[in-house]
Amino acid sequence: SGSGRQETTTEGGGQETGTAADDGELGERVPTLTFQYWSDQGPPTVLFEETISNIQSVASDLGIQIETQPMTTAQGITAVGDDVRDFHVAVNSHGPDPGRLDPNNLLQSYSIDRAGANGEYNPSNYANAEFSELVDQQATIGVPEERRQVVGEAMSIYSEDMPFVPTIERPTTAALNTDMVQPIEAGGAGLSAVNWSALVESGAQTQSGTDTILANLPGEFLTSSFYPTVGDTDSLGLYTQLTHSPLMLYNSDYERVPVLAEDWEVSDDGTEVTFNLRDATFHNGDPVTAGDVKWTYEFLSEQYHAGNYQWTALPEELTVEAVDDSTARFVTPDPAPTLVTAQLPTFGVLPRDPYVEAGIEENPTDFEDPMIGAGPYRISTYNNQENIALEPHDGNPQFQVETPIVMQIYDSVSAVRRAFENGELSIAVTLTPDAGRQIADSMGDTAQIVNGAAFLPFGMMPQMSFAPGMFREFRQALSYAVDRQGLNETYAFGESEEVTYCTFNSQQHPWYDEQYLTEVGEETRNVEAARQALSDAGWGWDDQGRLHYPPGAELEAWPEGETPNPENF
Amino acid sequence: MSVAERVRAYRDSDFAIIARRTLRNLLSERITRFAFGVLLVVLILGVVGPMIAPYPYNEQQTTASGELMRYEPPSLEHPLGTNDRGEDVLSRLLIGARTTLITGLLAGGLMMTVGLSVGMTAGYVGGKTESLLMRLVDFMYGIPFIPFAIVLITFFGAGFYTTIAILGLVLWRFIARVIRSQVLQIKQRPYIMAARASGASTPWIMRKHILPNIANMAGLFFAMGVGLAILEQAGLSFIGVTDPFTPTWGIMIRNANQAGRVADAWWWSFPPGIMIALTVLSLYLLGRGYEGGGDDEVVV
Amino acid sequence: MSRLRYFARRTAVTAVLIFLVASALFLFFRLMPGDYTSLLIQQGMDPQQIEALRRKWGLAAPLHVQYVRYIVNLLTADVGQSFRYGEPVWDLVAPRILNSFVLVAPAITATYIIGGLFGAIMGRRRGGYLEKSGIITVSAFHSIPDFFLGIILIAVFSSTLGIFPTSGMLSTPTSIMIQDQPYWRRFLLPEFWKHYALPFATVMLYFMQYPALIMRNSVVEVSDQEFLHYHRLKGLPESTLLRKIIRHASLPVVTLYPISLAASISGLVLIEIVFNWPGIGSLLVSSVLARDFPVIQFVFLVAAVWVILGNFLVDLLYGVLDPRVSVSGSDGE
Amino acid sequence: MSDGAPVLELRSLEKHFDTTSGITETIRNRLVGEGPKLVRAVDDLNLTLAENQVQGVIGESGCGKTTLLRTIIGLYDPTGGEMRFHGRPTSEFTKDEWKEFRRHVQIVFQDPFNSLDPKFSVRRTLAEPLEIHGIDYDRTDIEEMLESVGLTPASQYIQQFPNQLSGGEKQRVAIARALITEPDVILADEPASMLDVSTQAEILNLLNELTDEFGVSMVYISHDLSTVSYICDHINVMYLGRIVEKAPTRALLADPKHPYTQALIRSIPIPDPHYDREQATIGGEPGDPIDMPEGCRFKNRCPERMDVCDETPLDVAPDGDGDREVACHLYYDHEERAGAEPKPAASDGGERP
Amino acid sequence: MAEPILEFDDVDIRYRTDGDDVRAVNGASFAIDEGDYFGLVGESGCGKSTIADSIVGGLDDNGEVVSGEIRFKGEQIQDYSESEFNENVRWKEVSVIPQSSMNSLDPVMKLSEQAVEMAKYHTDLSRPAALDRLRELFDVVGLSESRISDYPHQFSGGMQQRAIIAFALFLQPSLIIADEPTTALDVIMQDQIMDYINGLKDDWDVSMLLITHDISLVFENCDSMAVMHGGQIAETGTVDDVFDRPRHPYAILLQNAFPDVRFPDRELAVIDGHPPQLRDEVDFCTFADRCPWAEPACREGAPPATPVAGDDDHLAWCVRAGEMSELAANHLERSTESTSILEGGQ
Ligand SMILES: Nc1ncnc2c1ncn2[C@@H]1O[C@H](COP(=O)(O)OP(=O)(O)OP(=O)(O)O)[C@@H](O)[C@H]1O
Ligand SMILES: Nc1ncnc2c1ncn2[C@@H]1O[C@H](COP(=O)(O)OP(=O)(O)OP(=O)(O)O)[C@@H](O)[C@H]1O
Ligand SMILES: [Mg+2]
Ligand SMILES: [Mg+2]
Repeated sequence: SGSGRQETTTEGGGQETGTAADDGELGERVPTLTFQYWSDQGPPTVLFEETISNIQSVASDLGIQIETQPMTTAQGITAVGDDVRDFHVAVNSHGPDPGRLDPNNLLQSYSIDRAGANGEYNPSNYANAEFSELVDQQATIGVPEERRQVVGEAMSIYSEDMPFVPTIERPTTAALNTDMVQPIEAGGAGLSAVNWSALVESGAQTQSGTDTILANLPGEFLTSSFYPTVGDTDSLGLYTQLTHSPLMLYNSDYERVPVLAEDWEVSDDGTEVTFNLRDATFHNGDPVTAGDVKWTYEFLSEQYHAGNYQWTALPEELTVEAVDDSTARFVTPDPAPTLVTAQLPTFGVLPRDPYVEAGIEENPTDFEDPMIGAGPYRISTYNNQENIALEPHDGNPQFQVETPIVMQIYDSVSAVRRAFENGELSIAVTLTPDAGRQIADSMGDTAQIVNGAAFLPFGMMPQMSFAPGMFREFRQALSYAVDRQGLNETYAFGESEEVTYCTFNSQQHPWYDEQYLTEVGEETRNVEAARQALSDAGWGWDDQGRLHYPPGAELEAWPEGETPNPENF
Repeated sequence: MSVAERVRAYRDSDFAIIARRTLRNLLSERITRFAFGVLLVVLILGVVGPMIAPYPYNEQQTTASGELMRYEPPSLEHPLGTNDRGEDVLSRLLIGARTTLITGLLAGGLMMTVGLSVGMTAGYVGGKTESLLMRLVDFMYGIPFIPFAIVLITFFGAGFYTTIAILGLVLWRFIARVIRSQVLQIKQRPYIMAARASGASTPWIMRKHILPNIANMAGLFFAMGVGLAILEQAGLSFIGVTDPFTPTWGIMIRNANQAGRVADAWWWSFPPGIMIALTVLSLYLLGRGYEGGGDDEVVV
Repeated sequence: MSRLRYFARRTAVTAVLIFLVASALFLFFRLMPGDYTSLLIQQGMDPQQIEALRRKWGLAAPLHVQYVRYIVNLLTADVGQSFRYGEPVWDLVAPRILNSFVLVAPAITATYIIGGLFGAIMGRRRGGYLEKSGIITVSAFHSIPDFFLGIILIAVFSSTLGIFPTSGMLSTPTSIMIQDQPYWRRFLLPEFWKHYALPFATVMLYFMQYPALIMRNSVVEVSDQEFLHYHRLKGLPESTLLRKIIRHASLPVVTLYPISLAASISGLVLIEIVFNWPGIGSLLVSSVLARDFPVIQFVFLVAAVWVILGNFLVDLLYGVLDPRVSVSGSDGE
Repeated sequence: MSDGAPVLELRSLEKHFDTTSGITETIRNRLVGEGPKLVRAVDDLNLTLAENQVQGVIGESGCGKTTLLRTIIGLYDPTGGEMRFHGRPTSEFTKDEWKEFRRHVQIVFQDPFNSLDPKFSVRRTLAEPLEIHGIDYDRTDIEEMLESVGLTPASQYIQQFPNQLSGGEKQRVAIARALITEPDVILADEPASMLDVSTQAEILNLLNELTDEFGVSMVYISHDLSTVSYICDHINVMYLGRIVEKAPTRALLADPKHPYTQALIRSIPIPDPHYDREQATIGGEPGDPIDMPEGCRFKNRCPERMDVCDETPLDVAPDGDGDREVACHLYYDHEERAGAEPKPAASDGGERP
Repeated sequence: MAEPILEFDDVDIRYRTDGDDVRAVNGASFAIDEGDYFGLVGESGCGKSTIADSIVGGLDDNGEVVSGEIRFKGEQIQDYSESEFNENVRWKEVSVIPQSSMNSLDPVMKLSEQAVEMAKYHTDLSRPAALDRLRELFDVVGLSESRISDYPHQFSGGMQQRAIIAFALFLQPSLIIADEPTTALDVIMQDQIMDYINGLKDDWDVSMLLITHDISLVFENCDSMAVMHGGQIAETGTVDDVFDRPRHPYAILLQNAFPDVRFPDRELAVIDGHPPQLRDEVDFCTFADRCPWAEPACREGAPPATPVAGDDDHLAWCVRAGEMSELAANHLERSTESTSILEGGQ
């Protein structure tokens, strides 16, 4: 295992036997543990706090003391990136960016060359050379099955090493006022601001008497930086699913479905992907052609590498051939497996001419966006930072919608809930489970509560660059000590799922594969098992029941302020 | 000296006489008597609250069958009901009295210390020092408090005591202003001149003459400062940048709001809200103390 | 000193102060751990890309270079681009400021007028029941945390009674409808006023304390002044006397008004959040959390300048309203 | 203490305030070539205070009396001239000597209502100067002092705070405070003028007694000649920073030389309906200490103005009486003094607090 | 002598307070004859301003004339309402030169505006006419006409005082109440102001109530006078009467407490003690506690008015007024024994 390797490489053997506790010898005392969490995340923050309370309630049983360190997200990330060792465990989560529907992004995050004090974000400062090699490998495997295999192996190392202690799945909660909107069918993903697929799939319709769907949006989703210059991937959900259709798209079961493309074919070596386009028109009535596809993705790639568009992450040497009007072929010198799983499903096709006319090529970050796409909705009104009005567009080959939508920005969940209950909104998204519950209580049948799960779980990230997070047994103990069911109960009213396998992908994720994963805990807490894990590894407790390291344990995986040397791992 | 003598000596000292007189003045009005009463109760709660709390403040209450008792309305068992996590609200309110009080007193004390030092120095020393310090105060006034506090909190972390320090280190501005103008007035008084003419040094005059003469006003502003600190702390809690594991009253409101239950779980949000309002009101009323206690300066 | 020279001098001092504020803000925010790119890292952006971005945003340059650039830009009225939103800070901030102003200016103005009148009445009924209960009432409203006050009002008037909408400035369809029309058109809509009522009331109730109490003290003070007695002895009728009292007593209130207007910008953060008012306060808070330096710097600068100018204005106002104030004397006060 | 030398001697003492405000104005003055705007509050002032003597200084409001007093006590640094205490120039004083000096020179203020610290009981008020100077004392010292200023029984007053005392009592305490360090000189700034007549008499009588009993010298400042004449041996008439006439009290009252003194005396109302007072004939307002006229400062109001008044008058002793001097051209023998150039008024300097 | 223009007949004035009422004036009786200058002297707080205020209805809100009669030109005015005062008394008939001129002019109004305002409420003078009148009066009091539209703060204290005198004359009243018109001024300035005030007698045909604590001003400028102590009138009479034959102990001592520049060596009289607080019913002589000749009778009932030497115009409110010439003999002979040094030198 990863941590096992650490122990052998650090000299001063003895602790490997793990029997110290028996002869009553104790190592250094485990200090008060600092749990850091992001205090500015809204509903997730509530869960972070909940998680810490959850551990706190058994802290004395484990012989540890816990201190909390709320931090803003930016600060917390910086602290990890610089390997600042003033907290031991970070309680936070990976955001459900659409790009993460391919495992590459998160695998890369945990690779060894991002660990240590180099300003790069390896959330646990996880350092495992073997894992990192596999991560590098999978990124260029063109054959899907082969890649799946390598990813699986990497995940298995990761899972075994447990750099992440998962707790529960990230729930999504939305509500529809059934007096105003007809109920919808939603997949496992539910309905959320980053994932409107359920809405477009169902072709959501208003009830008679109302003619517009009113939905809320969190503040960051509606700024004048719209697609293609969007500020972060979160908001891409809005564009790709509603207004700017890509070639294919993840649906509300996190499966790829064709949109503008009929189908696609990946060459054996994975360097070519060929799309057959369907008949579709842009909002201005022009047909979607291979030329538009070529221009769109080559342009996005170019801009990304020029540092302008922050999110596109398309391969640098991407070329797109317009084989004919309805066939486009993506070519990369090396296999680029994430193209079809991560990037292309997130970026809609743009009509070349209107955008070139608008001056996007000369001035890619500051031009008058004509706001034309091929999505099922057309932007009819756009009020910067306030609201956006969408009208149905009937040229989309995949989704047929009929009702206009207006989305309004709301800053807090309570405000959304109040507005919803007050009849000011017909759809409320990004609710907390609690809010969903309240709406159900107060509105009964007139509200449809849509529960779903994002594809990433919540959890804790012990800092593995130093003790105690560097010891697997400690992480294991933490995993045993957390009461997943309790969390699910208090935070999600039982609407979520406990995650007992170590993974950064939850069951909803298209790449979730239990056969590679290690089960690291139980649904309810098991303090005994936690203590056992520690004492098995030579940890012990003094008279006052305070936890001590094994005698002579080395307490740093690498010195603070440095980066780990892959040779040592 | 025997204890009795010492007590008597103290009782006869100028300080004690003045303190008694001030107290009597304050107690002579019904409004301030009421304020005193409230504060006394809060103070007592702050001291004994944690001891009389019926449950541990962070214990999740469950029914006999092991079910979590969340959002229980008030009952005999839980006079103020339970919150989203099934914790006893009364117990948290009682614990909150102490933490809120500590926040207020420490932050108020800090404000007082900084405000007093700056105000006194500016007022007494005058000249360049004064304009420099007063520009600093202007500058402090130019700072929008809540956003700036968030900035500071990200510097120093959102600990309970850091928040207090930040409150104290930003909000002293109004005290400095008032104290300065007060000192400016006092320093013109002939008795200061007399002391100077007798050879008293600047520190002596500051300590023996100026300080005692602004003590009343300082005390009142301390009261207002405590109130202000409690309010602003609640505001910061509401935004969510303070340590939520220390259940101050502000945190309680914030949690209730975050759960979206301010109105329906009124037993959770209103008691801390009312306690804050009562405490702060009492402090304000006390701070207003005698007529025209410089209200116009207190724009924060 | 002539008024003109005084004015010039005050302007110079003000300009220097603003410059200092701008510098201090720059330094302060650059010392904050983390910048916006950290958020990008977490969200999966490539380290190389981040580097490129940092270079592009000038975050990679040494601090002093960044500083010089910042100041030069400021002088050329270039306040930069938001990192987070990638659009010019000014475009981002301007509509927000307008929205805040639409709420603050009338609310604070009304607060000062109504509070002032109420204070004047209290001052005239010195020692009476009205005065005592009045003081307690206005203080009580200032003792309830403003956000809590807002929440209570929402709970009562929106959630329970359903008289007013819970949040926002306009209902969404309406705001879409009038979006191409001039800004003032919304003032013609009854709906706007419905949205306006609760935040307005919150601001008013919360901030009523200052003008009311100051006016009261001021009226009490002015009523005791010799010249008033003299006016009375001269046989001026009661109504004229009252007008004079109010005129004199308003001085401190009037001069506090600009500062109050400016200071409330930060106080209103919470109220804006509670009512989902699309103002500057909520943008500022979220920008601080995201380390969107250009936005933070600019908004803080605006706030500071607003207060500084407010002070400046007060000084000038004082000179106009009260012929006694010698312009040279008020400097440094 | 050197014998023979007067307790206090002021020679050409000057205190000018620079009221130029700010850098801009200073620069402008430089450019235009104007000097700084000086308030010549005390200008070329001579005064000698012998042991056990009471010197009165009278003059209109704003003529510089208070400034003089503050300069003497060392609250202001003189801009020019010299001050000698027992023959020793104060400019040579070390820090310790200054402290010692302050013990020997004490002050009593005009406004009894503000000259006592409201937070100090009578005991502490009196103890303070002793503590500052590290002099041992006990309660009886303080009580004795209180009794000697007429606050009997002392034990009744010692615990009182100023707000429990009447104006006259306050002023007595202030006098006691001034006397408690056994000073050589007391500077009194109209200590009775804010009191009611009946109380005023009390204080005047007390000061009269005390100067005899304690053997202190006193500089007594006032604008009210009737009280000054009551307590002082000598009177100095001050006009716009200068002393324009000095003489023993009776001589001055009976035969004022300077037109200003004459006007001053003639303006005093007499409490006697049968007395027909000759009214003063001067008009106008006191001059402005910033823009003072060339030559005699009184010339614009002077009923006796002559051409020569554009020259600065020197002090002369009319009738050759060494005890009195007057600064007025009327009393020059101009021929004799022809050639004697008036001293140019010193300038420069600013406030050095 | 002419008819009295103003009469006080056994007037009691009280201020209501939270605690005990302040009985500021008790049983005050005096009369001012038409064309007379009448001086009112007494220590601070003895009720001088209260008397002045009661004539023009200017008592503070908590003050009230509780008994007795105040007659102005024969009209009883003690129960007048604000508007009756405005119509019948204030300014047209009685004007005031208030105690503190420095603070009495409205600081934010030009002097001309203040005059125009006065004209507006009491006359039908047009604005230019009002300004002309003000110019005229400025000339009378020795102020430059060009300065009528200055703000008060642009005037020195003496000039403000003169402006106020001009205001007092504005409507040619029949009585002017001058409440300590010169307290804040220097002697020379005081002398000039008193000179103006005195000059009015000849040119304007007014009566004057001159309130001061400086008895010499009264002696110099008034025809008759009253001495007050502790809310009671101690003695009234012509100034000569009071000076030559004071019969109230306070009047006697007060004169002796005054330093007289003519006699710098004279021993000043000291009046021990303080005036009483006037919180209880005043049925005693308020000077009794300070009086060297007090006897039990002084504390049993308010002292009656005793005519001095059978002169009904010279009254002393003292039970021992008749014996005073003997009792206070050494006080009464004071000024005669020494010679004035002013004359002595000349
Ligand atoms: N600190 C100062 N700065 C500038 N000018 C001053 C200062 N102190 C006094 N003066 C000016 O000096 C002149 C003399 O003032 P001073 O107070 O000595 O007069 P005074 O004779 O004591 O008057 P009064 O009788 O009113 O007390 C006045 O014109 C005054 O304005
Ligand atoms: N509004 C009031 N309420 C209560 N007491 C008052 C009020 N006004 C005056 N007094 C009291 O009435 C008494 C007489 O006051 P008044 O002003 O008439 O005195 P005065 O002789 O004019 O004194 P001074 O010489 O100080 O002007 C004083 O004891 C005073 O404290
Ligand atoms: Mg003076
Ligand atoms: Mg008076």
